Amino acid sequence: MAELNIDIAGLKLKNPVMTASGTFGYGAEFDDFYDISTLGGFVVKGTTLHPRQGNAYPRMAETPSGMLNAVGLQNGGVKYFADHIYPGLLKYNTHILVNVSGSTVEEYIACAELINELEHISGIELNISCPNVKEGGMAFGTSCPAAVAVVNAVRKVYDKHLMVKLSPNVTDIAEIARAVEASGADSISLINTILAMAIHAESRKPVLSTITGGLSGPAIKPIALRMVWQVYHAVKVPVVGMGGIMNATDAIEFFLAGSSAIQIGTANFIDPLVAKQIISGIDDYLERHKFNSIKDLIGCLQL
Amino acid sequence: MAELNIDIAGLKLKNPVMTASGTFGYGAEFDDFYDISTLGGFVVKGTTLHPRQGNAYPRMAETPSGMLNAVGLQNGGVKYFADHIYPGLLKYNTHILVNVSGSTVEEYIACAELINELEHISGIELNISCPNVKEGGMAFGTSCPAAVAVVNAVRKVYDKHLMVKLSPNVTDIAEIARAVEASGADSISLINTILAMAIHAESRKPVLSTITGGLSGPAIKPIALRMVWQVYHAVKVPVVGMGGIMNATDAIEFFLAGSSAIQIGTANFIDPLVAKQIISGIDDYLERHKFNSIKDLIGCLQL
Amino acid sequence: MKKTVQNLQVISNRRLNKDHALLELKSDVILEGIVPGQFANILVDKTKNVFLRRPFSIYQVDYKCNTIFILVKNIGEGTKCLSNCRPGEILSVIFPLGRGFSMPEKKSKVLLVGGGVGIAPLLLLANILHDDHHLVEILIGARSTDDLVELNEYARFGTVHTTTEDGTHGTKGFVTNHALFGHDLITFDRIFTCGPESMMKAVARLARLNHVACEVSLENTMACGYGVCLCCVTETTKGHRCVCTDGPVFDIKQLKWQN
Amino acid sequence: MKKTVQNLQVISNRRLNKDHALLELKSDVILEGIVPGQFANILVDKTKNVFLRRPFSIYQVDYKCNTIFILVKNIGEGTKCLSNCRPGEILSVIFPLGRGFSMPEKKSKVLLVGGGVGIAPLLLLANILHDDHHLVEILIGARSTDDLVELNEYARFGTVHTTTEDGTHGTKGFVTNHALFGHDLITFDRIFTCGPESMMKAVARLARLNHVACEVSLENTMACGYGVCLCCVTETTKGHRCVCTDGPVFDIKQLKWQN
Ligand SMILES: Cc1cc2nc3c(=O)[nH]c(=O)nc-3n(C[C@H](O)[C@H](O)[C@H](O)COP(=O)(O)OP(=O)(O)OC[C@H]3O[C@@H](n4cnc5c(N)ncnc54)[C@H](O)[C@@H]3O)c2cc1C
Ligand SMILES: Cc1cc2nc3c(=O)[nH]c(=O)nc-3n(C[C@H](O)[C@H](O)[C@H](O)COP(=O)(O)OP(=O)(O)OC[C@H]3O[C@@H](n4cnc5c(N)ncnc54)[C@H](O)[C@@H]3O)c2cc1C
Ligand SMILES: Cc1cc2nc3c(=O)[nH]c(=O)nc-3n(C[C@H](O)[C@H](O)[C@H](O)COP(=O)(O)O)c2cc1C
Ligand SMILES: Cc1cc2nc3c(=O)[nH]c(=O)nc-3n(C[C@H](O)[C@H](O)[C@H](O)COP(=O)(O)O)c2cc1C
Ligand code: FES
Ligand code: FES
Repeated sequence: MAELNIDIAGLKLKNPVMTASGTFGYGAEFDDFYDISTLGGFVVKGTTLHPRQGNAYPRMAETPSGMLNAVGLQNGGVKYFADHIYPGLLKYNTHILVNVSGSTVEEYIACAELINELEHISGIELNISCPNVKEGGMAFGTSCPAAVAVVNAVRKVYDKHLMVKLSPNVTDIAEIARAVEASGADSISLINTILAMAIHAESRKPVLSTITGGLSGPAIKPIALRMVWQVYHAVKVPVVGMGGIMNATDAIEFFLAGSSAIQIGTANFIDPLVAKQIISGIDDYLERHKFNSIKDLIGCLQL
Repeated sequence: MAELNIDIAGLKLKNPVMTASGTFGYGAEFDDFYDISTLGGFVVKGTTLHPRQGNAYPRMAETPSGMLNAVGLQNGGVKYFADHIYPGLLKYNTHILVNVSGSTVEEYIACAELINELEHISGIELNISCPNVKEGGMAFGTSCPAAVAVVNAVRKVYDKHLMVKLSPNVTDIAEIARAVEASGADSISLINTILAMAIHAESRKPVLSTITGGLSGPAIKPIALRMVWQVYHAVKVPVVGMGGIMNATDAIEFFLAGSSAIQIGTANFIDPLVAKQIISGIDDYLERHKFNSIKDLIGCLQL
Repeated sequence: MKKTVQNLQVISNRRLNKDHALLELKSDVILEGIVPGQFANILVDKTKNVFLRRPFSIYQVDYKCNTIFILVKNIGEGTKCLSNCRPGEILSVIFPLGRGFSMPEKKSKVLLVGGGVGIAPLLLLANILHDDHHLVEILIGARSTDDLVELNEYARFGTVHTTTEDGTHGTKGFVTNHALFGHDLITFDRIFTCGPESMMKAVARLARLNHVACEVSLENTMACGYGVCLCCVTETTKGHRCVCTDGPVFDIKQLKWQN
Repeated sequence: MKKTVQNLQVISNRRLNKDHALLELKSDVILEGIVPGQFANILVDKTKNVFLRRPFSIYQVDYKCNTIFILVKNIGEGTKCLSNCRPGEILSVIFPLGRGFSMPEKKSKVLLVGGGVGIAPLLLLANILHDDHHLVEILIGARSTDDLVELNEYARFGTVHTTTEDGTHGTKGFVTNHALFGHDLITFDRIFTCGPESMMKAVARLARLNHVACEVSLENTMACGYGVCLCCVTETTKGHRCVCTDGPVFDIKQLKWQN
């Protein structure tokens, strides 16, 4: 066994494999499949101050090596989360982050304040990149001043790990990353889904009720890798990479590009056991290539 | 037979199917396969003022439902094109556009001036979006002032059809499209490849000699469709859509999103006959759905 | 039974007619207590054009041979690929998923109404209801006689009635045109139905009018099949609910089907 | 022969050893004049993980049966998928592609040197050289005796010599350790070689030292295979040239291999 543990700006993960918000429910859905306490951590669903019904059906479209979603942050609101979901999370012995979204800076603040009270939650993943809500969401992640405003504000009220999740729908991801770092992010995760669209030729209608949605899955992996690489070279805080990771080989690519940890998203839908398999696949790779620790891979792309 | 002809701001195509720059050589490579005069048109390789050797090998990486390329505009220069390639193009009875790139506005101008002399060339596709050259290229397509400068300058010296090809690597594609339209573009084509990266996990090296390259193929289709849809609603000039079109169904989706014509790129590599098959597939669709003309589809997505 | 991801071996693949195939898949894990109406989410890996798994009802279970059966109607790339799979091939299957039909507590007279490939979840249901000594009537609707498959199987567990749109088998018309939907409908304690949405809505409407309890099994596009993506929602009286976990079987009282 | 896109039927698929398979593919179009060293670009559609076609040398042609043969070494997803294809399956193949080996004009003594699956283009070459009455010596290098396939086929067209790295067959070592590369090398008029780049470079170096003409068949990653993508370039004395159209066979004088 190589050393898989990694310290992400104080967040001590037993291994660098997390699962991504919106693709892992609240964890309990996996109890039948495996013990998710074996994960480095997981990020629960996008949570907002107020409950949200999400968008109308259809919310999903299959695309070549990927999918679009337009879930639109369906969730019971942060209060419901704290009262009804949080108690069930106490049994998991791993780091749990809450993915937080909002339409206004005030909503982000109020949501973060409540989560600050929840002892067993290790951090917030600040979602400034959701393409599936009309107001706010992605808008915060596509302009530096807006990103700075929301990260600054949440940093003031939130004491624990603050991971900020970037939107890929930008001209210059490095610029946003630097702005977010300067505003107090402990780490940066990327990428969220890419704004995209599917059309049903026979009916001549958009497949999604919202016309556009967010693209995820292997199709976006090369774009995600490029952005992780750019951000890794732009900031000093740890980078958590994701986008189309389906297996351990993909994961290794993200470490080499500069990720200190990774998140598995869409792949969970195709194989609920994938995160567990990726952990052991990473270990195999390290053994086979005679590395002592995952740290030996991070950003170690040979040019 | 439904009516397939379409007028793109004066460019009268016998059908809306063109092939994309960099994926169709100079046309002659297809002579063994089919009579390419049956195409609505084709765009020859990226051409620059001076000859270019292109980037070092490896220039290609396969990715999920797509590929990266980093060819880097290998070409003999516009003078070589005019003297040695152009004569061979005279035999084709279809619209031929030359894709023009440059590192400075002056290079674009000089290149366009020379092409303006070539009678059998129907237009220029101005490439302000190539991610594979160090200087210029994509930089012109990712900022409005730069795009305006180059389009304005070329418009002054070029009399025939000026199609401007946009980069998808931007926060707001509609904004760039409007700027390009205002600067005198006759039509807008999109999307060029998306900046991306591939890593070989076993060797821990980038797959491409240039580290990053341009992603094309079905993987990017949902992103391309979204951008075509956005640009169609932002400008009045005709839009020529491309990005991952593999078959007639994909093509129909692009018409519905607002393309007046389409270009086939990467699909040519997988099936050299694909453009021909897409033309007949579009015809079949129109017949089956009882449309008289391709014009009945353009932008007709039902919301 | 707990939901699991298993590699099942294709034991046989029987072509029933031009577009239906019946797969028998063997498990290495002891199968137990699969509820009729539950489904399996199958990975289709022998084609470029399918990315997500495809959901299929569990058609029948052979606890002795430890196999499950899947009835596949070929309508697109994924179903085509599955209906061409060969004995010996391995399929990755997540099952059993979802909430199935609820079993009547007292001895009941029940009507099962299936349309098209919507008959799939009704065989196991008929089987279990029959074994539990309920009185089972089965009504199967199709476009034409060529589209009717496996009627003999259903007949083992109850009386089978049919309707076809072209009148080539049974009553001509839709299922709701069948005499069973006449004034005797009230003699049924419960209706279970699965098929095209328009059919299920028509059945639900008549059930409601006649105050007969009714459960419907919904179809939907799914990304995960086990409740984590929230893509498969349907509008219920309690807001958006996932078809894959809160369903696919819903009591019509839970749904917002008003007419 | 003009290059064409054809649907070829798999006539047979013979497993030669654990990682080599030999496919026979039948064409409906009359095959003519395929040059040794030319290749075919094959679509692999029964897997999600392959997007582009895969290039393979044309191993042998049976003009009577109108079939071509492809020798496949299983090294990744695409080759694995192809080496599992079954008789009756249809493969989309673009062929013949590229520039093959050049035939000596006068009666010559030639040496064919193949390493690993690099032997593939050399069988048809040996066949034609033999039919043209040239004197053919064939040297095949492999890691171990288990990796040697089809030696009898080659023996039909010339004298076969072998080297293995572990000494389990023929001379122990690399091809360039074989006695053929001793002082008699100058008796050859020409060397044709295909295999791993390091092997070809070693062969080319000795050919150059001994002033023996030498042609090498290069491998390369290709997107199109017929000259339109410019992805497959190699550095030549005239700058970047496409391996798929200017090659895959190059005279070593064209290449920038200096030592
Ligand atoms: C719980 C459940 C149980 C099921 N049980 C069974 C079963 O037992 N047997 C069975 O055969 N099937 C069953 N199905 C249906 C089955 O899952 C689908 O037929 C299958 O997923 C289709 O996959 P495909 O790849 O073949 O088709 P696809 O290629 O994915 O699509 C099929 C067709 O749908 C059309 N389509 C796609 N998107 C849209 C859109 N937005 N609007 C309109 N049309 C669209 C396409 O044009 C295409 O013709 C069940 C479904 C569910 C949810
Ligand atoms: C002209 C020509 C003729 C050929 N003839 C034959 C023939 O007759 N028979 C034959 O069997 N093969 C032949 N080949 C080779 C054959 O094309 C390849 O083996 C095949 O394309 C591999 O496809 P795959 O999907 O199986 O492997 P892939 O999965 O694509 O890759 C195979 C391996 O290469 C490694 N790899 C990929 N990219 C890189 C990189 N950047 N750096 C280092 N390693 C990398 C991967 O790790 C993987 O293990 C020929 C090739 C050419 C160009
Ligand atoms: C169905 C679905 C729902 C998602 N919901 C959220 C969310 O609530 N918050 C968020 O930050 N990201 C959300 N994402 C984005 C993922 O967390 C991840 O960033 C993205 O899918 C890319 O990774 P992948 O390709 O591995 O899926 C969602 C993705 C999917 C597919
Ligand atoms: C190998 C390759 C070379 C390309 N060269 C050019 C080029 O010279 N100029 C240009 O504008 N676009 C170039 N492109 C981009 C294509 O024209 C097209 O915009 C892009 O590939 C998206 O379409 P597709 O997904 O159908 O390939 C190239 C693409 C590929 C794959
Ligand atoms: S399909 Fe994912 S929640 Fe139902
Ligand atoms: S592979 Fe495309 S030019 Fe050679």
